Amino acid sequence: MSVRDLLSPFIAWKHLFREPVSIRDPFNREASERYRGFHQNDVEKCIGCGTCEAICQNGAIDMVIVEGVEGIKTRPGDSGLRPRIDYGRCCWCALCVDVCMTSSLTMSNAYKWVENDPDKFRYIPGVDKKEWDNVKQGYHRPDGHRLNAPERIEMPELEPAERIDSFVEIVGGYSVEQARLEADRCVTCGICVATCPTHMPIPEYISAVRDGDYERGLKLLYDSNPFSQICGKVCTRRCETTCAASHEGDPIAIRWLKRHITEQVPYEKYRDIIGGPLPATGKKIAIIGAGPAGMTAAFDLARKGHEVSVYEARSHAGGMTRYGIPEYRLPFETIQREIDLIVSMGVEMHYDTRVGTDIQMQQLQQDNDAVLLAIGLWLGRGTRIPGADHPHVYKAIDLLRRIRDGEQLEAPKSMVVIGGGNVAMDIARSVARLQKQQQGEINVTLTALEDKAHFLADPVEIKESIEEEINIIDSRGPQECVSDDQGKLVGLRSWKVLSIFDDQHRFAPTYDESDEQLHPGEWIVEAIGQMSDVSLLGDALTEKLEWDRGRLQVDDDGHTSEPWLWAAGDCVKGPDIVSAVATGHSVATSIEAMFEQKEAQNA
Amino acid sequence: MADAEFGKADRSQYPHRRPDGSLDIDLTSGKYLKLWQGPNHPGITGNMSVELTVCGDEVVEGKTHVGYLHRGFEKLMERRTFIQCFPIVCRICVPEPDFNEYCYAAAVEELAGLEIPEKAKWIRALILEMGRINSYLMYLGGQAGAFGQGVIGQWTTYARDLMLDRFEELTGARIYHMFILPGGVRDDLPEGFDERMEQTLQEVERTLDDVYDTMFRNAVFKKRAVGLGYVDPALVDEYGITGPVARGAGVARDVRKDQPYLVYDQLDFEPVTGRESDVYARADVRRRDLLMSVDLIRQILSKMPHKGEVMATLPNVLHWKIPRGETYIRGECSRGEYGYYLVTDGSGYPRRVNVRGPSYTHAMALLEKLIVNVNISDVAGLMVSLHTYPPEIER
Amino acid sequence: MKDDFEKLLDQQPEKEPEPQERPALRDIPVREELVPRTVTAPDGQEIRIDPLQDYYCQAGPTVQTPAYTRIIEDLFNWARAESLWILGFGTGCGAIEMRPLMTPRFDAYRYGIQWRPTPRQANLLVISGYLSVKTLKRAIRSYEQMQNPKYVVGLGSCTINGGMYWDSYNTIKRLDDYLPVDLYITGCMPRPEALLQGFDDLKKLIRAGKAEGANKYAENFERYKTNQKRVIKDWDMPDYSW
Amino acid sequence: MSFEWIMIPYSLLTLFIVINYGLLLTALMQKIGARVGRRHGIPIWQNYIDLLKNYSIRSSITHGVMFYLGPVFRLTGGVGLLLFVPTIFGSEMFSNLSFAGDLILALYFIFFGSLGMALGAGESGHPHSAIGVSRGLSQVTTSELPFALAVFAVALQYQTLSVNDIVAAQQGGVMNWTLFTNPLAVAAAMLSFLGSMMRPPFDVVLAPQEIPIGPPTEYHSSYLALMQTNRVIFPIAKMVVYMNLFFGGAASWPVFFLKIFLIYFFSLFIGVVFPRFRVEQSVRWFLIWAMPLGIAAILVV
Amino acid sequence: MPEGRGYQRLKSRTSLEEILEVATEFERTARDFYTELAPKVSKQIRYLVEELAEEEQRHYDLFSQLRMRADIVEQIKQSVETPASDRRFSDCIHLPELGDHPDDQAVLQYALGREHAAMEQYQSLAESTPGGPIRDLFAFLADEETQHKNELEKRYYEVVHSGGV
Amino acid sequence: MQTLISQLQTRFQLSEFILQRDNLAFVTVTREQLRPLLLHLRDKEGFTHLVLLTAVDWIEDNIFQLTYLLGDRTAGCDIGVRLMLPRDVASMDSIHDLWPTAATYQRELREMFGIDFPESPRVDEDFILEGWTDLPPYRRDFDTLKYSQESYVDRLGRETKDPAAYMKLKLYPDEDNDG
Repeated sequence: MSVRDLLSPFIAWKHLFREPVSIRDPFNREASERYRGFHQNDVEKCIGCGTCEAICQNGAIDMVIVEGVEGIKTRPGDSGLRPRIDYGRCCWCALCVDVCMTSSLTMSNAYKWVENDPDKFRYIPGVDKKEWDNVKQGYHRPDGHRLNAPERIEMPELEPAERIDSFVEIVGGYSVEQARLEADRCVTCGICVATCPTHMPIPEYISAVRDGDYERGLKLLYDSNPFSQICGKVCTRRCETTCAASHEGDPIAIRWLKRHITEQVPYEKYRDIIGGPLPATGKKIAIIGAGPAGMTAAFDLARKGHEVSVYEARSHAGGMTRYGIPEYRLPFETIQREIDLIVSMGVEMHYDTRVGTDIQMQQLQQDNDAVLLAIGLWLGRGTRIPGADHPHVYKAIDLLRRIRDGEQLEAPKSMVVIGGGNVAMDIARSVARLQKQQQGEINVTLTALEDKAHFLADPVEIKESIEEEINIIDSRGPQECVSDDQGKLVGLRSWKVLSIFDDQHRFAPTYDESDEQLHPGEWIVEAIGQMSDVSLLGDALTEKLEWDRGRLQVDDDGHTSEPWLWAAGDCVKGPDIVSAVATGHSVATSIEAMFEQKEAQNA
Repeated sequence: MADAEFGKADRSQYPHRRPDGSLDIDLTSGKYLKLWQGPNHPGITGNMSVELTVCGDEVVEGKTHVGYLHRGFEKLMERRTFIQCFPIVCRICVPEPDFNEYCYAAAVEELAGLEIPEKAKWIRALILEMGRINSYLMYLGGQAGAFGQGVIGQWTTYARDLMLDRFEELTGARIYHMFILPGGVRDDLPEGFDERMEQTLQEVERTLDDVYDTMFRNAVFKKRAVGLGYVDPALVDEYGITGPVARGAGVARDVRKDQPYLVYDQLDFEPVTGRESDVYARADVRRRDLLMSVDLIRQILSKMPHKGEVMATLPNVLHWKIPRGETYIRGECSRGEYGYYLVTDGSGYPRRVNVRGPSYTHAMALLEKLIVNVNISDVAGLMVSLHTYPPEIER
Repeated sequence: MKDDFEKLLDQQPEKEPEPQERPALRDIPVREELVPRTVTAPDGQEIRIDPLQDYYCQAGPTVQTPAYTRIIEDLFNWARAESLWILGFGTGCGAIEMRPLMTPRFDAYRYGIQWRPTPRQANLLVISGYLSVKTLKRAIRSYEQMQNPKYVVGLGSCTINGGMYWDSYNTIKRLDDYLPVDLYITGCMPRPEALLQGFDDLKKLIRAGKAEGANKYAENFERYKTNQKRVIKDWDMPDYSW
Repeated sequence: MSFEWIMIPYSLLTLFIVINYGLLLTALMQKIGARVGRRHGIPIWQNYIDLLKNYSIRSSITHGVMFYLGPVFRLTGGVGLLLFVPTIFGSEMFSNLSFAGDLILALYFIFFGSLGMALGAGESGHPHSAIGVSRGLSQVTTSELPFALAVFAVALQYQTLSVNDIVAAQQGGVMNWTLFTNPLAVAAAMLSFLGSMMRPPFDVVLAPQEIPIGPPTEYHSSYLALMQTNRVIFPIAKMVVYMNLFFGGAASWPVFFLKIFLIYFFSLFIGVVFPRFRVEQSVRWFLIWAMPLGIAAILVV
Repeated sequence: MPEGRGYQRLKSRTSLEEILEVATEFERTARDFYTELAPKVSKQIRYLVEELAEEEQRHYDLFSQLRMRADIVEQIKQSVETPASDRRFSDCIHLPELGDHPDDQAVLQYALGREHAAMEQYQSLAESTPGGPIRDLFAFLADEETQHKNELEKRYYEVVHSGGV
Repeated sequence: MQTLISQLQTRFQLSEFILQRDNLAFVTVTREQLRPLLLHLRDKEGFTHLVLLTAVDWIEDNIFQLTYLLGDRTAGCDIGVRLMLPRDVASMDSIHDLWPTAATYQRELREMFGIDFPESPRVDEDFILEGWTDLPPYRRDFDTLKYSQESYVDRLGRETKDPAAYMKLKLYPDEDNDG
C-alpha cells in the first residue's frame, strides 16, 4: 500500500463537472435500424400459410380467421387466415420473419407496450391497427438469408438435340437424393391442398418422400387419385401455382415428387398397397368414356364392390391422356399400367363401343342402376376465318389423335399453329418431331393472340418448344388462311394484336391492321379450343336434360337433371386431367350415396 | 410407485454429516447462526442463494442453493426442432448469451456436417469478443460494488451500455441477440459499424483507465481483495476450474489458444495470467483480458474479409433432421470454458443437450470450499470474484 | 382492474380451498430445521419452538382503507407515485436490464425510482421475467412482507402467458394467478426505455388511485393462496407472514 | 443563561430550518455523488416525497415495543443534540437551549441514538439487523473514541464545557479556529466524523451488498420515515457540533449553510471513491490512525 | 319479307325519322329471327340464341322509346344524306345462311356481323350530321351498338377459345 | 487419439469407439472397468479435467447412457467415456472422490434422471427442484408440455386454424371434411 493507492482513486472526481451521459429523453428513443420490435404484416401479401406458426417455438402465433378486411379472402393460394401474435409468448427471435414465405411478415423497431390487462397483448399484425404499423425501420429478412432453399431441384431431362427426333419421354424423373432435397423444400403448409381439385394430401406424401417411406406415399396418392402415375407426369398442377414457395422462389415440384413416389414403388406391389375391391354388391353402373373421369369413377365404384362397365369408343382406354397427349410427355406404358390397375379392381371394359351407334343410351339406362357420362371434349374449335375450310387446315386435337393412334402421317414442309395453349404446343412439338424424322429439319410456326406472358401453356412447355426450334410468334390475330392460285395452302395472314384483355380482364383483342404478316405453312393447325360431342345423347335426351351455357347442367356432385345420369370430366369441368379425376371421385361418391339412400328407403 | 421412489423421503441425516464427519453443527446450541444470502439479496450474483452457517463473523459452512432460475432448457430443447432451439439457448446465460448461440450452432453444424462461410466465422468471433467485454464490464462493476464502491458499476455499466448499442445495431437486439444461428450469422455488419465500434472501444478504454485508477490502485480495495479467496493451483484440475479463475492462479489455460475455434488461430494474442490467485488477481486478470478483447476486436475488424456470404445454405429448417451422433463443443467465455454436449438420434429434435457452464463448478463445489472461514462481509466479494451466473448453473 | 379480476375468477375451476394447516406437507417432508421442536432453557424450562411461526404477527392481510379525505389520499398517491422503491429481487433474466436502468445511461433515479434491498421498505415488486416455482415461493414471501400499498409489475412476456417457457415444467405462466399485478410490460427483454415507460404508466395508475393490488390481494386472499399452493408443492411457509 | 419560554418556539424554528436544509443537503450530496457516477441523480426535492410516501404507507407491523421505540430514541438523539448546542452563534433566536455543560450532553446524545437503534433493530429479530447492530456498535464505539478525545482536547484547550464559549473563543479571524489552533484534535475528530457518517469506507454497518442495509432491514412505513427524518437531523446536528468546536461556528445562516455543506462534503469526498472496510478493519483503522491523533491532541494541549 | 322491305326503305328514304324507324325495324327483325331460331337449335346452345333475342328486344324497346321523345320530334323530320356505310349495313339485313342446326360459333359470328354493320352505320350518320340532338342521337346509337358488339365479341372468344389446353 | 485408443483397448474392454473430431473421441466401457479406466486416464494419460458428467435417456433400449467427458487441457483433446446403465436399476458408483465436482453432477443426475449415486455427498438433497413429486423431469417419459398444461393455467382465448383444413372447409363447404 502506498500513497499513490490513497490518492489515485480521487481521479474519479474529474467527472463532477462533466455533463452526465444520461439519455435526455429515454421515453422517445428510437431503436436501431435492424431492431426486432413488434410485428408488422402486409396482409395483402400474406397468404396465411401458417409457416410462421409452424416455426414459432413459443407457440405464440395463431392462425385466425380475419373477416371483413379488404383484400383478405379465402381463395386458392390464400387461406384467408392471418397470424395473430401473443406477446405473452413471443420472444422476438424473428424466425417467423425469416421463414415467411412471402416476406409479408416483418418487424418494426417499436418496442414499448405497457398494459394493465394481460389479455390485451395479442393482435393480428396488419389487421388490428397499431401505431407502429407504418414504421419503416425494424427487422426485415436480410437479403439472401433464407431458412429454406428457394430454388427447385432441376429435373433431369433429355437435351433438345437428343429428344427432338423421337417421341421418347423427355423427363427422366428424380433420383432418390434429388427427390429428398426437393421434398425438403416443402414447408408443409397445405395451401396447395385446397387448390388441387381432388385434394390430394400433398404435404403428407411429400413428407413420405422425405422419410423415404414410398409405400405410405403411394397409399396416400391412390386414396385420392387413381391416375397418380399419369398425374405424376402430365398433371396441370394447379397446386404449384399456389405453392407458398412460389412467392419467393420456385414452387415445390409437387408433380415430380408424385411421379417419384410412383416410380419408387415396384409396380407389382401397387395392388397390395392400394387394396382390392370390397365384396360384390350387385349394383350395376355404366360409364361412357374411359378417360380419367370415367376410370376414376370406375375405380372408386369397383372398389366398393359394384359392377362397373366402361364403354369406350376407341380401342384403348385413357381418353385424352391416351390420345391427346404426345408420347414424349406421357408414354403408353404409363397409361397402360394405370388402366390395368384400375381394371384389376374388377372393371369390365367395352372397347370400340360407341354409345349412340353401337349401343343406345336407353339401353344403358335400362341395364344399369346409374350411368355416367364422361365423354370429354373431343371436338376441336376452329377460327372460321376466311380460308379455314381448306382441307389442310386441321384441328389440333384430331391431328394429335391420329399421331397417337399410330397413323403414319406425312409431315408438311412447314406448318402454322394457331393457339397458345398446351395443345398447340403438343401439336407443334409432335409435328416438329415428325419433320425432324422425315425431313431432318423443323419448320413450325406457332402464333397466338396472347403475348408470351399470357400464354395458357405451361411455361415449361414454351421453354421446351423454343428449345425444339418451334418459331413462336406471339400477339398475332389470325385473319385468313391464304391459298395460292392452285388452291395450295401457303400460309396464315395475321394482324398484330395490340391488347388482348379489356379492363375487366375479358377477352377483347384489338388489332393493328397495319402490321400484317404472312406465316408460311403448308398446313395450318387450329388449337384454340375444344368442345364436347354430345350427339350421342340423342335429341330426346338432349331436350330432356337441363343445360347450363352450353354444358350439361350438373350439381356439385356431377348429377344431371336426370336421376340416373351423372356427368364428369372435361365435359362438365375441364379441360384438366386432375379436375376430371376430382369429378370422377365426386360422382362415385354421389352414386354411392344414392345407393345408400335407396337401401335406406327399401329397408 | 414412481413418486414414492423419487421423493426424497429420507431427510433424517440433516444437517448433513460429511463422510469424514469433520463438521457437526448443532444449531440449537446457540453458537451458530444460520444466515441465508439470497435469493433476494443484493450481494448475490443473480438469483441464487448461499446458506451460511456463521459463528461470529465467520462462515463455518456455506451451501449454495440454486434452481431459482431453472427453466428446464435441456428438457425443452428435446421437444424443439434444431432451429427452434436457436432462440432459446441464448437465454441460458443472460449476461453473455452469445456463447450459447455459438456453441449450440457449432455443435449442430458439426453433427449435421455443415460448413459455414468464412465471413460468418469472423462475425461470430467479433460477437463473442463483444459479449466478453460486456460480461467483464459487468463483473468489474459487481466486484467493486460487492466491496461497497458503487461508482465503478456506474461507469462500467455505461460502457457496457454503449457496447449494447453496438450489439443492437449489429444484431437487432440488446440482450438476447439471437444472431448466431446454425449455418452462420443472420446478417452482415451494418454500414459504418467499424467507426462506431472504434469510438465505443475508445470509451471502454477510457473507462478502464478510470477503473484502474480508482479500483485497482485503491488502498481500501486492495485491503479487501488481496489475499481473499485464494485458489490453490493444485485445485484447478481437481475442481474443474477454468477461465480467469484458473488463469488468476497462474494456470494459463484459454480455450481460444488451446483449441482454437472460429478464427482465433489467425489472431494475435496470449492468454492473460496472474499469480496470486486471490480476488485481486482474478479481477486484474479479467481487466487485462478485457483490454485484450478490445485489441482482438480491432484485429478482427481489420482482418475480416469485406465481402462474402454470412450464411450457409440450410436444409429446410422446418424438418431438419440430423443423423445420430454426439459431440462436445467448447469455447472460452468470460468465465471459463463453456461447452455444449449435443446428442442426436437421427430425428428432427436433439436427443439430449447438456450445457456445461463454468459457473456450474465454480459456484457449487469451488465456492463451497472457498467460503469456509471467510468473513460474512467478504462472502459477496468472494462470490463475485468467481464470476458466476446462476442461470447457466441450473439452466 | 376489478373486471380483470372477475375474469380471472371465472376462469378458475371452483375448487374448495384446501384446509389451512399446511396441506402440501402431506407429501413433502419438511426440512429438519423447520420442524417444530422443544428446547430446554438453561433454567430447565421447556420451550416449544415452531420455526414456521412468526411470533410477532399472526394475522393475515387486511384491506386497508385510503385516507379519510380525497385530497389527502390524492396527495399521498402523488407521493407514492413519485417515490417508487423497487425491491431488488431479480427473479429472472429481466434483472439484467435493471442495471442499465439505475446507472448513468437511463438513470431512473431522475424519476424517483430507487432500489431497496429489503422488502419491508420497497413498495414495488418487479417480477423480472419468468418465475420458477422455487422463485415464486420467495417472490410471494417477499411480496407479503411489503407494506400496503404495494405494486407489482410483470416484466417480459413470460409473466403474461408463459413466454418462451410456456411448456416448461418449472415455470408458471400467468403471474396474475398468484399475485395481483398492476402492469405488464411485454418484451423479451423489455428495453430499459420500455421499463421506464412502464413505471411512468404505473405512476399514472397510482396517481389515479387505481393501483390497489394490495387490497385486492387481501380481499381474495383465499383464492390466491389456493392457486399458490397448487403449484408450490413444498409449502413450508406460514400463511400469515406479514 | 436563564431559561426563557420563548426559546422553545425559537428552537423549533431552528429545527424546522435544519430539517429542510438537511433534506435538501442530503439530496444535493446524492446528486453530487451521482455526478461522479456520470448521471444526474435524484431531483433535489426527492427526499420530501420519499418522506411523505413513507408516512403515507397504510400498513405497518411492529416487532415489539423496542422496535417502535428505536426510531424514537434515535430521533430524540438527533433532536436533542441539535437543541442543546447553539446553531447560530450570537443569535438570540438560534442559540437553542445551550447551557454551560452542553458539550457533555452533546457527547451523550451522539451515542444515545445508536443505542436506541440497537435496541430497536435487535428487537426486529432479523439476523441482518442483529449483525448490523453489532457492527454498528463496535464501529461507533471506536470511531467516537477519537472524537471524545478531540472534544476532551478542545475542552482542555478552551477550559470550558460550554459549546457557546468554545465558539466564542474562536471568533475574530480564521486563524483562531480550532482547526488551526489545534489541528491534531481536528484531524482526529474529522476521521471520527468519517466513521459516523455511514459512508464508505466505513459503511459496513449498512452494507447493502452484505447485510442488506443492516439495522433498518425490518423498518418500514412511518418507522422508516421517522428514521429518515432523523437521518437528516442527526448528521447536521453533529456537524453543528463539529462546526462549533473546530470551525469557528456560524454567525449567520449563510455561513452556517456553507460550513455544514463543506463538512458534509468532506465525507462524501472520501466516500465516493473508496470501497468499504470490513468492521474489524475499520475498528483497527480507528484505533491505529485516529486514536493516536486524539491522544496526541490532548498531549499537545 | 320484313327484312327486304326494311332494306328498300332505307335506300329510298333519308329522313332521320325514317332512319330511326329502319333501325328499330332492324332490331325487331333480329329479335324475330333469334326467336324463331331458338327452338331449332340444339338445347345445348339454345341459351345463346335466347340471350341474343332478349338483347335485341331490349334494343328494340330502347329505339321505340327514342322515337317518342318530344324533344327530337322536330329535328327528326329533317333529311340527311344517305351515309356511306350504308351498303354493309344493308347487307347484313339479308337472311343469314345458318343452316338448320347452326352451332354456337356460327350464331355468334352472325350476330357479330350484324352489330358491326349497325355500329358503322350509326357512326357515319353521326359524322355526317351537324351538331345537336340528332348527332347525339346517332352517337348514342353507335355507342349502343358498339357496346353490344364488344360484349358479343368477348362472349365469342369465351365460347370459342374455351377448352384450349 | 487413435494410438491412445488402441493402447487403451489392450488394457480395457472398450467397445464402440467413435472418433468424432481429431481431438474428441467416445468410447463405451463396462461398469466394472469404468473406475480403473478413469483413474488410468486421469493419472497416466493426462486427462485431468472432468469436463462434464451427464446422462442420455435411450428409453427405447431401456438404457441410460452416462457420459464422463474428460479433458486433457495441455494436449487440447477430450475423451468421452460412455457407460450404459439399465434404466430400471439406475444406480451407479460415485466418483466424487476422484473429482469433487462430480458430486454436483451426480446430484443433478439423481434429481433430473433418478439415477442414484449412493455415497455421493448430499445426493439426496433437493438440488434444482423443490418439492418435486413427479417423474424425474429429464427422463424421456416425462412430458413437460403435459405437466405444464396441467399445472399452470394458460391464458384463455387462444385458438388457431390449420390453413389446409380451413381452406377446404371454406372453399369446398359441401365436401366431406373428415379427412
